[in-house]
Amino acid sequence: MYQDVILDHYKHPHGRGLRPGDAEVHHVNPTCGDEITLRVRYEGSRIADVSYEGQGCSISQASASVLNDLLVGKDVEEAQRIQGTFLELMQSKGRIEPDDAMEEVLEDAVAFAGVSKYPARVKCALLSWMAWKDATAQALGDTEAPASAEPVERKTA
Amino acid sequence: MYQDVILDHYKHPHGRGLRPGDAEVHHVNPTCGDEITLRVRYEGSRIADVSYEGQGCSISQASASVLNDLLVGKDVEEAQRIQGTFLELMQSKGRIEPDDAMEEVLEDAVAFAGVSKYPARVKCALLSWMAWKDATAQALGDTEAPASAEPVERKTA
Amino acid sequence: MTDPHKGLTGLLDTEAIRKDFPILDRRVHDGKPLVYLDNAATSQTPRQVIDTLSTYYERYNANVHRGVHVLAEEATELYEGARDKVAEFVNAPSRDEVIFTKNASESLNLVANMLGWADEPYRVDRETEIVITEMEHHSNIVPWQLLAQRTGAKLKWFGLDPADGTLDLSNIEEVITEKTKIVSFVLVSNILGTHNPVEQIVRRAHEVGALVLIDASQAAPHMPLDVQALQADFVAFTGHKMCGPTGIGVLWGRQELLEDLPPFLGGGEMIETVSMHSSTYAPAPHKFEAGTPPIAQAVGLGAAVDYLTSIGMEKIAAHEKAITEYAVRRLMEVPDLRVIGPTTAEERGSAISFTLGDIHPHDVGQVLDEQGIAVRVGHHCARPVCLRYGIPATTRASFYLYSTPAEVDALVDGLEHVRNFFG
Amino acid sequence: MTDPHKGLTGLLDTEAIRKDFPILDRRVHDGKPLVYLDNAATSQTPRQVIDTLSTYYERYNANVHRGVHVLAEEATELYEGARDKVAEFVNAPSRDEVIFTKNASESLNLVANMLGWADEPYRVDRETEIVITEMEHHSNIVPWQLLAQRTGAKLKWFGLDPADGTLDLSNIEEVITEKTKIVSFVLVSNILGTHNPVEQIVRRAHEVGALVLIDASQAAPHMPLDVQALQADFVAFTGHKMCGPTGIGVLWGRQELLEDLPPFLGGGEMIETVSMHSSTYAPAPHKFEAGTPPIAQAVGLGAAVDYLTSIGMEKIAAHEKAITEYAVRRLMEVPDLRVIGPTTAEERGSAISFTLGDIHPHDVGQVLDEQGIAVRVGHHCARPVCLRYGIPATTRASFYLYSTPAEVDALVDGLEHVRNFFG
Ligand SMILES: Cc1ncc(COP(=O)(O)O)c(C=O)c1O
Ligand SMILES: Cc1ncc(COP(=O)(O)O)c(C=O)c1O
Repeated sequence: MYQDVILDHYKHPHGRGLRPGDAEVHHVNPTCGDEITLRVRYEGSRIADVSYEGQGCSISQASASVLNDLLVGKDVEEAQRIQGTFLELMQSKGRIEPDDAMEEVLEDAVAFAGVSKYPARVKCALLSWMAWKDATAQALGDTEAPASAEPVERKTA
Repeated sequence: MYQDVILDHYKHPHGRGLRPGDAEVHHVNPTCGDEITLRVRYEGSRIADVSYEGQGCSISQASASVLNDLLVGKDVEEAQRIQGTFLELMQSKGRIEPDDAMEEVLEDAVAFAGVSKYPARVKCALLSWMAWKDATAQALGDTEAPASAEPVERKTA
Repeated sequence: MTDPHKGLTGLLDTEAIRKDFPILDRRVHDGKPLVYLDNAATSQTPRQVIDTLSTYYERYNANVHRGVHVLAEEATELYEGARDKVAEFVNAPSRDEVIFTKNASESLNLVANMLGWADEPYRVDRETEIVITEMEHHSNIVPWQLLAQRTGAKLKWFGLDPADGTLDLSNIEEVITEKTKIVSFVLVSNILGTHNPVEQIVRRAHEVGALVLIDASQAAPHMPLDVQALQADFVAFTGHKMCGPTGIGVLWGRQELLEDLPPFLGGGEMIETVSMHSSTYAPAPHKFEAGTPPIAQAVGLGAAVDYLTSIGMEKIAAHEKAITEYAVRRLMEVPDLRVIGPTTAEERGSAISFTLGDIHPHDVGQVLDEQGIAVRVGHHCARPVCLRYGIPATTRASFYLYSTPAEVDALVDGLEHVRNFFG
Repeated sequence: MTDPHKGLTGLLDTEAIRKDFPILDRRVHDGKPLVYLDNAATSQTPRQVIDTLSTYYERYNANVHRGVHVLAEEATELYEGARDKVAEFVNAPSRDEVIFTKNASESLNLVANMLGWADEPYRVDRETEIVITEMEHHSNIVPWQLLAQRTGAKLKWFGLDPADGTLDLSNIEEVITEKTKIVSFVLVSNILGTHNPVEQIVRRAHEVGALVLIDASQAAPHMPLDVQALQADFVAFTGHKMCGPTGIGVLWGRQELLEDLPPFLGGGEMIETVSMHSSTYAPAPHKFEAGTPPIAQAVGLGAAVDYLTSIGMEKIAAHEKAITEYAVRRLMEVPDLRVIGPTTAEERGSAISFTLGDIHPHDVGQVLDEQGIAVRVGHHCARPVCLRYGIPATTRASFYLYSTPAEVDALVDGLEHVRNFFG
């Protein structure tokens, strides 16, 4: 399960650190204590930044790094499609062998296919993705209100 | 376990029926519903009568009949010794093979030796004996009060 | 000689089935073949289940959930796989609605306790009423008596008509009222064999907003069970009566309810996060499974469900119906024998209680046992039924998928012997 | 090369013992021998226990108590015989003080619930206090949180000194007061390994008239346990950690208390007489065993107790002490490894928690698993301990009578590999 790609992202995470955003969430995996604080910044419907801080296992940390790679710069609709595909892969219990089409969508994230065989670790891989989904709902829900210079800070435990 | 002696007592119980007494008790075996109402009448420390009514299995009914045979006419101390011996036999889990000495004390009651191998039935065999013990305690406790012509009626469930 | 079993249809191939049950080869009392007619108390265990248990301990044993090693993952998969099997067996809409307990009694107590600690609208308190019936097993009486005592709620019940062993529902509108929070009743009585009219009771209960708990302990082993068709809110049953191991029971409950209702036992596995100051709970079913669950026993129950399904619950029901019909008919021929409960094979389970003249059930059971015939005697944990019939106890013969007409004959012959013995 | 195991004394003949445990021959991940170091989660099951279970189902299976047929009598004798064995194993003054539950969690909840429903002087209510410790297993925290919430009682606890993993008892007089009704604490911690000072706590508790419940889940499997010497009022433990089956736990309680305290679960077996209006209860232990008990599992636990006794609890304790001493020493040599808990082998159990630099325990456990080494990672159902140490989780290796120094070596080598892998 520890593909080199995963270890690389773990050791050299992309986009780590908290930068200004439109919404912030804090997610915890209570069974193992993994934590992430994640902010999203939108420019219209385009993801301008996903920044994060957290602690946890290599899987949860690498997954956040991969997420940053994949989603920053994308339109929210496309990002949601990517998130959906990643979720499908992770819930496949090792039964999906990613094909070229999937690799096109998920890029480095296909390396997590092996993780889906380990039920105890799937939650780790999904932690940042669930946080991103939640932050996006908050950020885009808030665009109706006048845009504020300060990032909205919300916590979800 | 169904010795002829036991079946005889069951079919032709001795001393059955309620007659006047110094104390009356009602005992129930809650697990199988066996019931007995039993009266004792003392003349001084001598057991003048043990009378009873009840419903239950052959073992509990025969045991009451044997009790009546054995205890009526005896002094209370001797009766208690007999009761003690019977209790010992019934709690022996089939390990006591009654010898002549025991047979001298228990007479027909030695036929219950086989019952002691059946834990579920030991309580049946002891029902009347426990009722007698209880009634005796009441009757003799009451001798301090002026003797009354009416039997004392107490119920213990 | 005419074949007494002629005309019996729908019987299973018991010769083959009995080979799966090692205990049925046992001989008792100096070599008499065992005639096991105490299935309502507990069923026997097929080789398939015994082997599953052994294999579990020999190859997969580990504590479930959260482990990252192979054994823990395999044990978790087996345990959760058993949940899938049980969910399918009772046609549960979701596997998360299946809670493993230690027996049906725990399942029933679990509901009683959840309702005692629940918030509105489920809460049972001094303003509210609980409804049961007079033919319940003690395990569906005492938990409600305790709940009533402890909350001040009023305990009410449907009476029993001794004429035919059915519930008297004539006053259903007075028994189940706007105050009723829960109606808990047995699907098939373990003492009478009566199969109760679910639909009528459920309709009235839901009309007044009460929850319904069905005790299916004597149903799940013997007929297809469909919790959705029953329309109940909770269904309880027990593993050891359906070819499973001891130490495992099931509570099925509707998902929304399991989400809303508070936990019962606290401990490992049932939490989401714990601090010294407060804790939050895992989603159902885990919320109701505190501590290391009966893992091997759940896996064994899964194997039992596979076994029963491979034979077919419809076929098992048909087999038992044929045996029960035959048994009722033959028993009614025994002089002085009185069946306590319905005397038809329609709408009844395969447990048949009876009295035999004045002979006390203890004596009946003991003399049958001497002939190798195992029946149960007593009040069968349903003493109110005995009180209603004015009898101290009954003798009960109860059948299962491996029971044969020849065993019914052995019982009838045995009863003749009992009569002669005490005659 | 010098033998690294030289000087280890008191070791058992593990070569012989391991033959009793079929699972220890298992190979995982393409043929790697299993190194099972997750014994604090659950122990493995010897052939003797597995065979006892099979034999039970093949020859004796029946519902216990009140049956008049052979199987019912034999099953009852086996079940009650297991109670005798357990009573002797913990030196209980009376067999009637041994209650069979489904696991330690149920045992602990049972006490909490009894006290919640008890009359004076035992009753826990809003005027009273409950005392636990910060190193309890969730199963000895959540039941008391629930009881406190539901009764209004105040929950207090002894803190933990992270320096050496022991309880801070400096304020014992303020924590245990005249208001305290119950003090419940763990004898040996499952996460830290700490062996707690029973005498001091019991003395203070009894001084103020509080009851004492000891969670011996991690003690009963590993050392001679004498409930009389402990002087506690209740002692809880669990079968699956002591070579027994899953689905069985024990609560020992002092007879007078069991007589005085109210029942918890209601149902069959726990009653004396039932009418629709009210019921009376059987004497202990039956009062606390509602429904069909985990019969086969109790019998299996009896076989486990026989097995452990045949080896000798003193000897098992000595073996584990030697292994633990060696393991602590070897682990402390691993760079960046920090033992969470006592770092001596004196006064500690054989569960050793540690962190390894910044490497998350999930990763440690997973990479060890790939080498066939089964450890547990996480908060071990003792999250408050992790909070206190400011760590999300630990890796825990835990030993038993079949553990060998070579397995310790495998663990240490495995950890080296983990460090290189993530280094
Ligand atoms: C210290 C301690 N207490 C209680 C428990 C709970 O035991 P069980 O899960 O068998 O209920 C455990 C084990 O999980 C434990 O280690
Ligand atoms: C109708 C009914 N309900 C409940 C129970 C209780 O089941 P258990 O003893 O397995 O808890 C039984 C069996 O004893 C039963 O027959």
